[in-house]
Amino acid sequence: MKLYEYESKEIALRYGIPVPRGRVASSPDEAQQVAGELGAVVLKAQVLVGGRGLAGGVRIAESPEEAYAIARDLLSSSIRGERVERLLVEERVCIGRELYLSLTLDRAARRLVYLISEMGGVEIEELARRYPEKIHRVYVDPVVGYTDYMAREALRVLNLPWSLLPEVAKIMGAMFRIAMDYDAELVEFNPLALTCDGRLVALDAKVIVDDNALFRRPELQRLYGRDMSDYERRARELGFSYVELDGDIGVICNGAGLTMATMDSILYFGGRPANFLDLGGGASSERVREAAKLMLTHPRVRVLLVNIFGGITRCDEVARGIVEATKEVGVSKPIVVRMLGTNEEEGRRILTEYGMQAFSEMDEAVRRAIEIARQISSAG
Amino acid sequence: MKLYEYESKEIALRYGIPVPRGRVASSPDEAQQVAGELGAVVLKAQVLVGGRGLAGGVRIAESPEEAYAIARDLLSSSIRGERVERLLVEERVCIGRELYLSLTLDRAARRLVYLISEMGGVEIEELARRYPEKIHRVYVDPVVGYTDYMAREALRVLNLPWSLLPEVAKIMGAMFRIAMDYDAELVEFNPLALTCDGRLVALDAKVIVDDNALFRRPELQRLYGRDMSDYERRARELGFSYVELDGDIGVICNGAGLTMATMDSILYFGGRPANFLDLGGGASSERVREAAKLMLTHPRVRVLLVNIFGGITRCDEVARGIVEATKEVGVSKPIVVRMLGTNEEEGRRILTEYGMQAFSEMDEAVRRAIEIARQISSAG
Amino acid sequence: MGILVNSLTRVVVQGITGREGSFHTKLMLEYGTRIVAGTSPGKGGTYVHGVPVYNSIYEAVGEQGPVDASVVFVPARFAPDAIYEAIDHGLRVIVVITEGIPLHDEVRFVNYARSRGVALVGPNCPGVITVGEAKLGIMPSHVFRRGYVGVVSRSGTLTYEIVRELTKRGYGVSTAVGIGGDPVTGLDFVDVYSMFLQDPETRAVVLIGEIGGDAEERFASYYSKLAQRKPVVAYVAGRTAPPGKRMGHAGAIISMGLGDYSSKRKALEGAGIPVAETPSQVPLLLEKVLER
Amino acid sequence: MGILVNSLTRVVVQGITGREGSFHTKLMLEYGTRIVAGTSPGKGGTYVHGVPVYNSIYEAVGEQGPVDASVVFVPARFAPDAIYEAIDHGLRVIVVITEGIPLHDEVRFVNYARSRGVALVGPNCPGVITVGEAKLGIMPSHVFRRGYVGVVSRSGTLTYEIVRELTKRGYGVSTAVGIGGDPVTGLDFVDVYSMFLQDPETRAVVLIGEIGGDAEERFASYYSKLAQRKPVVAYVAGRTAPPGKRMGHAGAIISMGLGDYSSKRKALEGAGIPVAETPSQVPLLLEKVLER
Repeated sequence: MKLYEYESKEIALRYGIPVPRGRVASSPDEAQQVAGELGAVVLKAQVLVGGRGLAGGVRIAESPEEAYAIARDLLSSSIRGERVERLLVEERVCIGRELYLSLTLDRAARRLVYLISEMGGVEIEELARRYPEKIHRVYVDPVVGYTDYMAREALRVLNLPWSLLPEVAKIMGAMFRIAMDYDAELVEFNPLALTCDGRLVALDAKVIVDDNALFRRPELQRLYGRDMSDYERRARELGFSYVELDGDIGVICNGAGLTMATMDSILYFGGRPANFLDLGGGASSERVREAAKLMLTHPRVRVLLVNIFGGITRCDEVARGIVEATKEVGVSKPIVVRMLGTNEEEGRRILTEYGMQAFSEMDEAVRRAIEIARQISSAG
Repeated sequence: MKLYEYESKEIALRYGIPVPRGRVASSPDEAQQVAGELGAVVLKAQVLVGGRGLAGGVRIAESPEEAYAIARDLLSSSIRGERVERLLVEERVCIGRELYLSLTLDRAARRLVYLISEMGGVEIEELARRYPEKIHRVYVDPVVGYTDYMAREALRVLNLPWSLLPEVAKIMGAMFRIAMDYDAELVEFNPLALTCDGRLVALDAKVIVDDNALFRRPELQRLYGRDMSDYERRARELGFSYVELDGDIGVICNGAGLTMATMDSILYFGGRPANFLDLGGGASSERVREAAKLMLTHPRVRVLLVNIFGGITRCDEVARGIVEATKEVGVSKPIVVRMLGTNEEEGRRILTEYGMQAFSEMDEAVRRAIEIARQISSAG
Repeated sequence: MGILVNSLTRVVVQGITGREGSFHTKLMLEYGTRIVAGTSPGKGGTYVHGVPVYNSIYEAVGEQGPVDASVVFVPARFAPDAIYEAIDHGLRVIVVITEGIPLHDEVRFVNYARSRGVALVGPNCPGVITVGEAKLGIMPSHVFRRGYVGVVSRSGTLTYEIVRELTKRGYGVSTAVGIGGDPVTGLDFVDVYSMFLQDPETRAVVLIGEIGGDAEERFASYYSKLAQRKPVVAYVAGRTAPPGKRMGHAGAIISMGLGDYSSKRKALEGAGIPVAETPSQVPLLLEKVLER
Repeated sequence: MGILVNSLTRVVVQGITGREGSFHTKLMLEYGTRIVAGTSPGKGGTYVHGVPVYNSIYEAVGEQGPVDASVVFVPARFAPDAIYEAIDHGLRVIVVITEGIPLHDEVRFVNYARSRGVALVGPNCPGVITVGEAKLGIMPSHVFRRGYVGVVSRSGTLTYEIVRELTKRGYGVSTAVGIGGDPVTGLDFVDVYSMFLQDPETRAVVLIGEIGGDAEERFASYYSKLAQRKPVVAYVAGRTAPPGKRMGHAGAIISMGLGDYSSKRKALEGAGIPVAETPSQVPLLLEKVLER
């Protein structure tokens, strides 16, 4: 779960990492007031999507009045589909150089790693693609944690004067503690500015918290889901893994890999999946029903493809759930079912009784769903 | 550095480990007062030497008056050479069983280890010698630290009811944290009592702090040296490793191994060393002088044997130090010198000038020192 | 042969009294897995499908003698403790079915296991099956026939799907290993493949990857440098996954510019490993590489 | 041959600008040790006896190319950081001269080094010398002559004393390793002896132990089970040490009923290893075991 910039900066500040002075504003009036206190300010839309800067979400105001006007603008806008509900209004900082510093997981090394670069201000994705050799990596063993040589190394990589060693050490040590204390999988300062007067200030901050660890971070748990779309949230509330896509074939499967493979097969055979929905293992008919209802009522879904490889999941439960969903929703949309494995016979019987059929082979089911989607599309 | 029982119990209590109610008393009046509050009490002499119980340092008082009398007794006594200056006066606890639980270093495993035994109340040295199979070991990795299966295992070994699992987990977890927070090399509860009413209470507690870590534990650093004899303290203050023995041949060497080997050779050839004094590496003439003065003024020393293998340590500095010491003290006691290595020639010259000689071979020097000690002994 | 587990492997089920643990213990027993004990703190003294339950591995080993392997069904917040318990008691293979364990916990116990030479499979995995001998996990055994294809996968049901395609075409499996869907896993593709290299029975390997991380790329790089190889056919799921979204598995996410489908496919094909477009293509590609 | 270090070993001195570091760098250079760089945070850009100084190993390696080994003279409170730096930069041999490092720090970095296959010598040790080739540490080189005796010791000056006795009797040394006087050390007697077993030049080993712990007992137990051996002669210091007192070295203490002289002597002699009564007896015993 991503935290907002202002939340990430609150954490950073608590750990002694310098950030620009500033406050959150939810209205133009508030923004004007903060600007009145701070002088020339930067107004930053608080959104979780990336590429905020390019989308005009970061603006400079020279006066409180200008701050008011910009805030009114931003607070009524959306950035890449995300409504702007808060601004972070901060003092302007005179920037000497923009650096990059983050702590994240390196999967290959099975350890945390500090990513360090002189080329801050660019998104790490772009940096990694265009100048991979400009990113220096310092691995952190879980036994050892942060230790001071790492700061000395960062100092060299960042080409900073020796006098800033204590500051770099403080920041890097704090990043490790934040990662541990908040179960963060990313702690990123980009840019970390070297100011004109030679100080280090975290101009932007991003903390991503491990969803799996929310059970032991109750203060974060209650934030979970706030960045999701309606359908995502409803699916998550029902306990499904769900991701929204832009096609027209609704997908319900069991198992993440099979769900992706089903989506990929749809694409391969010429169709477009509307979503990723993984029932998980051993779903009851009630859960299948809820999943099916969700998809059948989804505006973009033209046809629903259910692909079940029964193991823990029982085909009869799946069939029952589908039937119940169609009854409750009214059979508005066609459903293609493929099922296999545990209690397959009983599942087929239930479907047949209701006038539906089930495929055995995944490819056939996928092709059939695409065919139906095409027919509806050309008909409509 | 060993902490007193009452200090160890203060720490234990701070970490939620149950100990008997009680207070420290430095006078019979105080002891009587505490007994008045607690009823029947146990009075325990606060000393750092072992075997306190057998030496009569733990006594029971049924009434405040009896507590007064016993306290007067104990506070005017010494236990194994250590003056009793404080008593711990505690409520009497009805003991069901006496258990043993400690956390210490296992050198072979290079890890900490919980030692767990049903046979508490016996010193661990005796337990290890007589019933090694009655001591169960649970190793603690520095990455992992305490984790709950250890408590489940201890519960089984200690034959405790399942209902005490949370309590055992709390105690064992706290022991690990104490070891980390205080740089303790031993945290021991012996006995850990299972009371008649089924609770666990640490009847005795012992914490030994790592001397090497005192630099980062200032609150403990100032306690350092309080359990040393006068000569030990003076030697330590001068920066020497020093241990008091009971023979008559004073020993000054450089290097712990060589010092022990010199002592051992004295024993092998029929003499008795008075002490272990390691100058450390690269001692200046001033330091050698101070060491020599210390030994020459020691009442039990009849002859001083200086054995130097010069490497970082320079023989000329050693020779100069010896000469200066004899001048300052007055040549009251004979000195046998063996020196070898760096600046050996110059060292010999200095000694010869002063009418002293130096051996090259350790065995010869040791034999000579023993011979002199015998002569003095039979003369005296 | 096969790898990791066989009919002689003495197994303890950690978390045997839970819903999943109990259900799959029954299926594992039916498959012939030699389950000698289960653990469940506080439930010691009971039985699950005839398997004696203990409060700790220490007790289990004391009563039943040494065990070689464990399957962990313990809920996420207690799983690390169970895993340390298994490692510290000298078990050589630990299969962690549990899903949803916090990342930093995983980093710690995975490193701990590896530094002690323990084969930790998972977490968040369907387990290991050496066909006809032993099953440690939750794979539906009916799709498997014994044969000479080794399977290593980051996924569960997708593995069954592909194995079924193999079976349909007459290919059997020696051992199938689900390495798990989390960003950090104990064994990875390289570890498991190098075990298959040592297994005389295994003649080819099917690798089932998915988006997220660079495990497939690392395997491709390792494979391309091998002097002695057994042929590999791959399938990678997630071609249609958008960046920045977790596709069910904690590890299936394209992040910080790493882990998308095309990078994996390019790396694998660059190393001479054919990549199937659909699960049903896997046996066809396998046929081709075996003909060479 | 010899073990651990030789004339080709590229060495960095950590803490080169301190009094000890600087002094011994001079002596090590005079001995022919290939010191390519030193480190001392904040002193980068200077030189010590002609050796370039850097702020970090990262810089040193960047300017001077890879290094194989380090000698650590860094004060106790900063030594763990220096050791992690050396381990994380892939150095294979790390010799820690520093005395007085807290125990729990040692436990952590010693385990870390071992889990990564790094040969950590010490802490609190005189170092390693492969006679005539390289010296990493503070041993007075003049007492050493090259020969076929391997030396492994928990002590410093006592080692020089015994080596001098060997030299007097015509015995030379291949490599001498001071494993250190702390309760926890990186390499132990078994590790070093097993290296000597692999070294064709070494024909016999002198083991110098002392009271405290059970390193000598463990070595005896290991040695008694070996099929192929090279003869060993031992000396153990501390016969006259009272229980519960630290004899200079943090590790030289008889505690919790463990580590006294008689236990060690009994174990060594029980394994067929003669134990000298005085340093001067060591070459005499060596003569006997070599005659066999």
